[in-house]
Amino acid sequence: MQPLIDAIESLLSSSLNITALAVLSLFCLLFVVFTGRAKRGRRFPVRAIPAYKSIHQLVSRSLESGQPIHVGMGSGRVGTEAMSEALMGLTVFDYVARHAAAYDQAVLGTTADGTILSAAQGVLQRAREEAGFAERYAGNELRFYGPDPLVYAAGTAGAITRDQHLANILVGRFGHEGLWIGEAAQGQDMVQLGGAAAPGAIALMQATLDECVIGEEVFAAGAYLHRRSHLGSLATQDTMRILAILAIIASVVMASLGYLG
Amino acid sequence: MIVCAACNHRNPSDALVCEACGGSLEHFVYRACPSCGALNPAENVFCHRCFDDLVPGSAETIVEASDIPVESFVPSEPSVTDREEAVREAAAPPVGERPTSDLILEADAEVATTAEVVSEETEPGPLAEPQQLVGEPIERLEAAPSEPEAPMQPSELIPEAEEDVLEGLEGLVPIAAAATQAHAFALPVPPSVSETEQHDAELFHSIASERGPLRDAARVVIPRRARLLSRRGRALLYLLVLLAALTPVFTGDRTSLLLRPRDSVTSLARDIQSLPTGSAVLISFDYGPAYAGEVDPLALAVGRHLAASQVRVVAMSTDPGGVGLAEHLYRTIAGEMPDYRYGESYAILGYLPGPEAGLRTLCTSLGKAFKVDYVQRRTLSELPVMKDLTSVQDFDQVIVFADDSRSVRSWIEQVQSQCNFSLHALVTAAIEPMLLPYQQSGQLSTLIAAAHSAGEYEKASGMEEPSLHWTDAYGAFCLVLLVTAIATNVAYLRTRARQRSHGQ
Amino acid sequence: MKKILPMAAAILCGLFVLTDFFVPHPSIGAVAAVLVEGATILAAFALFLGVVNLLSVHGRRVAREARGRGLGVVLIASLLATLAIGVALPGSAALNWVFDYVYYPLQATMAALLAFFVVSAAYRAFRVRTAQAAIMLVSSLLVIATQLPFGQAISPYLPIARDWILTVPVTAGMRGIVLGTALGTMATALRILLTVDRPYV
Amino acid sequence: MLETPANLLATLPPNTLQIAGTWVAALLTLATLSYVFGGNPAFRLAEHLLVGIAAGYAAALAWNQMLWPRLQLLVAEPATYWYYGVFFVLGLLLLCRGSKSVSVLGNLPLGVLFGTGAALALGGGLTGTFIPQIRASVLSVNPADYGEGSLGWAYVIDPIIVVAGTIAALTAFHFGARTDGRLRALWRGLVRAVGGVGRGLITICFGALFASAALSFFAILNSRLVFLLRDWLKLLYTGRP
Repeated sequence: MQPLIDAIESLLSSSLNITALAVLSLFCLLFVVFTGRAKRGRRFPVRAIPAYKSIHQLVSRSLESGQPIHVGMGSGRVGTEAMSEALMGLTVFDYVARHAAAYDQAVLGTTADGTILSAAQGVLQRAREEAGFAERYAGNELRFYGPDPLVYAAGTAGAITRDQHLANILVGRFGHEGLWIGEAAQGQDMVQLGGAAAPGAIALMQATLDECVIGEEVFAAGAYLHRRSHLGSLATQDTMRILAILAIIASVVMASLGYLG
Repeated sequence: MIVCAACNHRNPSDALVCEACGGSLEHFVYRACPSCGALNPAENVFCHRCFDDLVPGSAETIVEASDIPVESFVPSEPSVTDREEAVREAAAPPVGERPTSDLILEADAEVATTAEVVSEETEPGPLAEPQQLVGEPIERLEAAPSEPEAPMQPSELIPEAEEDVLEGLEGLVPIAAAATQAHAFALPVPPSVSETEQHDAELFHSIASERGPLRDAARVVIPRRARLLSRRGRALLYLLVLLAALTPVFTGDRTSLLLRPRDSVTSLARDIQSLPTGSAVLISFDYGPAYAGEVDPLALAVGRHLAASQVRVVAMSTDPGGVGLAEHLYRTIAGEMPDYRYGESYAILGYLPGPEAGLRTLCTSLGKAFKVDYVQRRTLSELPVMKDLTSVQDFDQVIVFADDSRSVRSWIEQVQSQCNFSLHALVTAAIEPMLLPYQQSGQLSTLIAAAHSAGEYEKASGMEEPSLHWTDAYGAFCLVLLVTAIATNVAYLRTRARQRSHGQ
Repeated sequence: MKKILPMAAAILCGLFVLTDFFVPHPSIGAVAAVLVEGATILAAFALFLGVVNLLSVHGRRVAREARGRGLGVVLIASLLATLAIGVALPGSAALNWVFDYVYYPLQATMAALLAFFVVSAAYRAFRVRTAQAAIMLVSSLLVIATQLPFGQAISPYLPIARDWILTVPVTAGMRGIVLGTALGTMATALRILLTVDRPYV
Repeated sequence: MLETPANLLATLPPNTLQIAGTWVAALLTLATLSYVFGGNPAFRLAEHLLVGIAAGYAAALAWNQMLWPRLQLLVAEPATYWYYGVFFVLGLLLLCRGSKSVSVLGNLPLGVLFGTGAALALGGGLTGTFIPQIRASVLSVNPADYGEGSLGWAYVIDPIIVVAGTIAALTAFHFGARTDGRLRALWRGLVRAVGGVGRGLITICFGALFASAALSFFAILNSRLVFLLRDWLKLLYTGRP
């Protein structure tokens, strides 16, 4: 009993903890409600994001023309905070790989981190097995270049320019290597799409890629591609966004009137 | 058998909702072959692997139907109530459980072009009707309102007039069709067809069976910026950059005399100056060799200043290449100052993998994060420099050199938020603006962009080295960017003028 | 079992580490610290998986393809040599030599190429076709001009202008992006913790 | 085994290694820079060398810093450090991903990694970014707080831009696009208008970031040229590093 009381005491000792816990509970609650609704098929229209639409089209075109698509998953590492961005690269790869597998076609995935590599290997192997071509799963469709971002850029740019690829999709944790890959592949006849969460990376990537997803839009990859259950989290984000804005406005008014410190 | 995209559970052919995870099955559906288990795209009726029927009975019907396609292709547009009934007939899911597909649909009225509405929301009019062969498109069916009194948005059901025939085909490229396909296999009774509709259907059939144009259709919709820069233009730009970088060789770097330290640089130099002898500073070299060219000169200037002030320095890195850089840097400093000895005045703990995860351990214990030091491979307690230093709180200042804003953010989020200390971030110019919010909110004590600050720091700390700072080159580079901006817009205006004159 | 075990592991690990953020209790902290340290151990193992991948991809290239065989050999040889020196003689002069004279210059020059790439990207981005491109052009040129090392000598207002741009409009824009990204990160993490998303099974 | 060549190297005349190193570094720098004139064999050699060395170096570092010390601890005091054993087993399971038949064993360590990472991302994002950044954007917009009379009005412009700009930029990411019903359409229009302003601010931000990044890259290019022009040319002319 005593440890529990200690724990509660230490929890209550910091105002940041309490605020954070309250925000987290609200977030969880909204998340569960909205995800449940999304799964039950509740309508939630979302604005169009051109890059994701292009991914749909590119996949179709790749199946037609037989040219593989390259998905660069960047240098995020699972097991750290960068997991969220890395996971979005993995989700896009999952989408591309499943379609490629169902039509028994090639795909190329690159990453600068071993943990993402091992997750992607599982994704690709599952996709190939379920499509009935387990024997086609070969290790060289997923490549590791790294772990340094620029090493990744040099290796990836080399790999995608050596063979004819239809498109170059860069989603995940990227830094300046996004510019490196984008510009190095500029001479090739390749559609280049991508996105990252870090503002410094997108500022450069949107200058070099044909289309770009920005910041929070990266985390919507699943919802816009094939994970419809992710729509619930988009609704949660929207609600939390409105609440955050209201909180800012209310606190600013109070601060201006002299009620806050 | 239909396979759930989310959890890979295999559901019966008529399921609308996954039995395992409850997720909707309407999109991205594959059929598993009952004989060999292979996954097939939803519109397949044979397994692509063993040629077995995927949907018992339906295959024959469909093969026959495609021989006499036209009638069955084109039912007249059923009214809303017709559709609603069709939904019940075809799917008959339990009330309340029925997934409405438009949950997924995007309907940004302004951004969504006709093509988007077509691909995402509704079928492209008569052209798509052959899908009736294998069942009513679920999108269409379920676009019907669940409550009868809710008015139907016309745009959701009846597509706007197509301008380009090919545009409507977008949804028919195999995978898109897979996404919009129904899994209920009740063949609707073909209603009577008008002649125009029949003609449309024939036209569709001829287009759809032709492979080439489809590819072109796909090509049209994928945006691709034109290549603006020719090989020669690119080479010219690159040459300009190279010349800009070499300017100081020709000009003698005159502008470096004008260098004046900024306030942030002066305040850091003052902070370090005021540290008493024997106090300790933790330096994290969170940058790789790639950005060393920019950060190293500043790190060297700060390192020399710390050494001259007789402050104990403990170095570490969350970047695999950073340890080597720290080692190189301190070899240089130790070479300049004979009294500056490893283990007594400074130590390099090594590389801490997994930035966030590893950094959190610093709050509790340095010894836990680093079992042995990098250079002599002794446990930390054996090093004299580590006396009384067990966790990150024991240091007077923490300086982070970084080339990635996220590593500084990790320091703030994982370490500083847990245990309070003053944190100085000396970073590449590229990431400085991204960290400004943290400086504004007081989480960072100092924030300095490295690019050309080394010279400023040397001036501020009074330890000037006679080195070339290449300030002229920066001015030339600024000019190159300006020239680029002018050149691209002149080229743009010329192309536009040419296009206009062609148009006239 | 194949699915349940990894899922249970994910939820359990996540719960301990998350609780540690809010409840600074020593016993929870200890468990969380072990998990967090364990994650770095696993990441180290994953790195070896990456090395195996690199060796197999390029080994196959050497064995089967005529094109680029020599380059594949160079890659494999340099990898194995560095690994051998690094493992057998950590912190040795030989390893330092490889770092100082091969790894460092290669990496740094790869990064230096970005200076060229950024200008050719600017050629595309600075073309004023839309209002956005115009805004981008103006703010880029303003910041770069005000950031010059001798800016203060040209006019004392240049650094002030730079500070204003970076602390007012840029901070506002950046804070918006950072807050949005935090929302996205949190939602993504919740999807894992509540097993809506299971990329590991 | 590797000790012998290391001893051999030590017997060479002083500076030999440094001179050879400077030459190697200069040639590799030139080979990499040659990419400016298009892809060529020298660059491809440099690229492959870099990929190999980077992986080897990182793997060696991971072994020396992460795995070997912990393995020693585990062997020395298994009772205290038993949990390292657990993670070593999990790590070996992760390596199973390399083989097709036992690949499924890798799911368990990945579950641990995803769970831990998710918690770190959630906790860090909330307590490190979300709440502090919201708190930081709470600024008074009362001119009286910034000075007397018109001075206050002049100084209050900045916090107003920051607060309104933050809200606008955050709105720019709004996903919902419901347009059914008049009220919803109105709301959508509002979100769109505010979001448009936010996009403008984000673009300003991108412009500034682009410029600072350009400056950063240019500094790196300068440092390479300094190396070539100072260290290498000096060696070339004087024969001494």
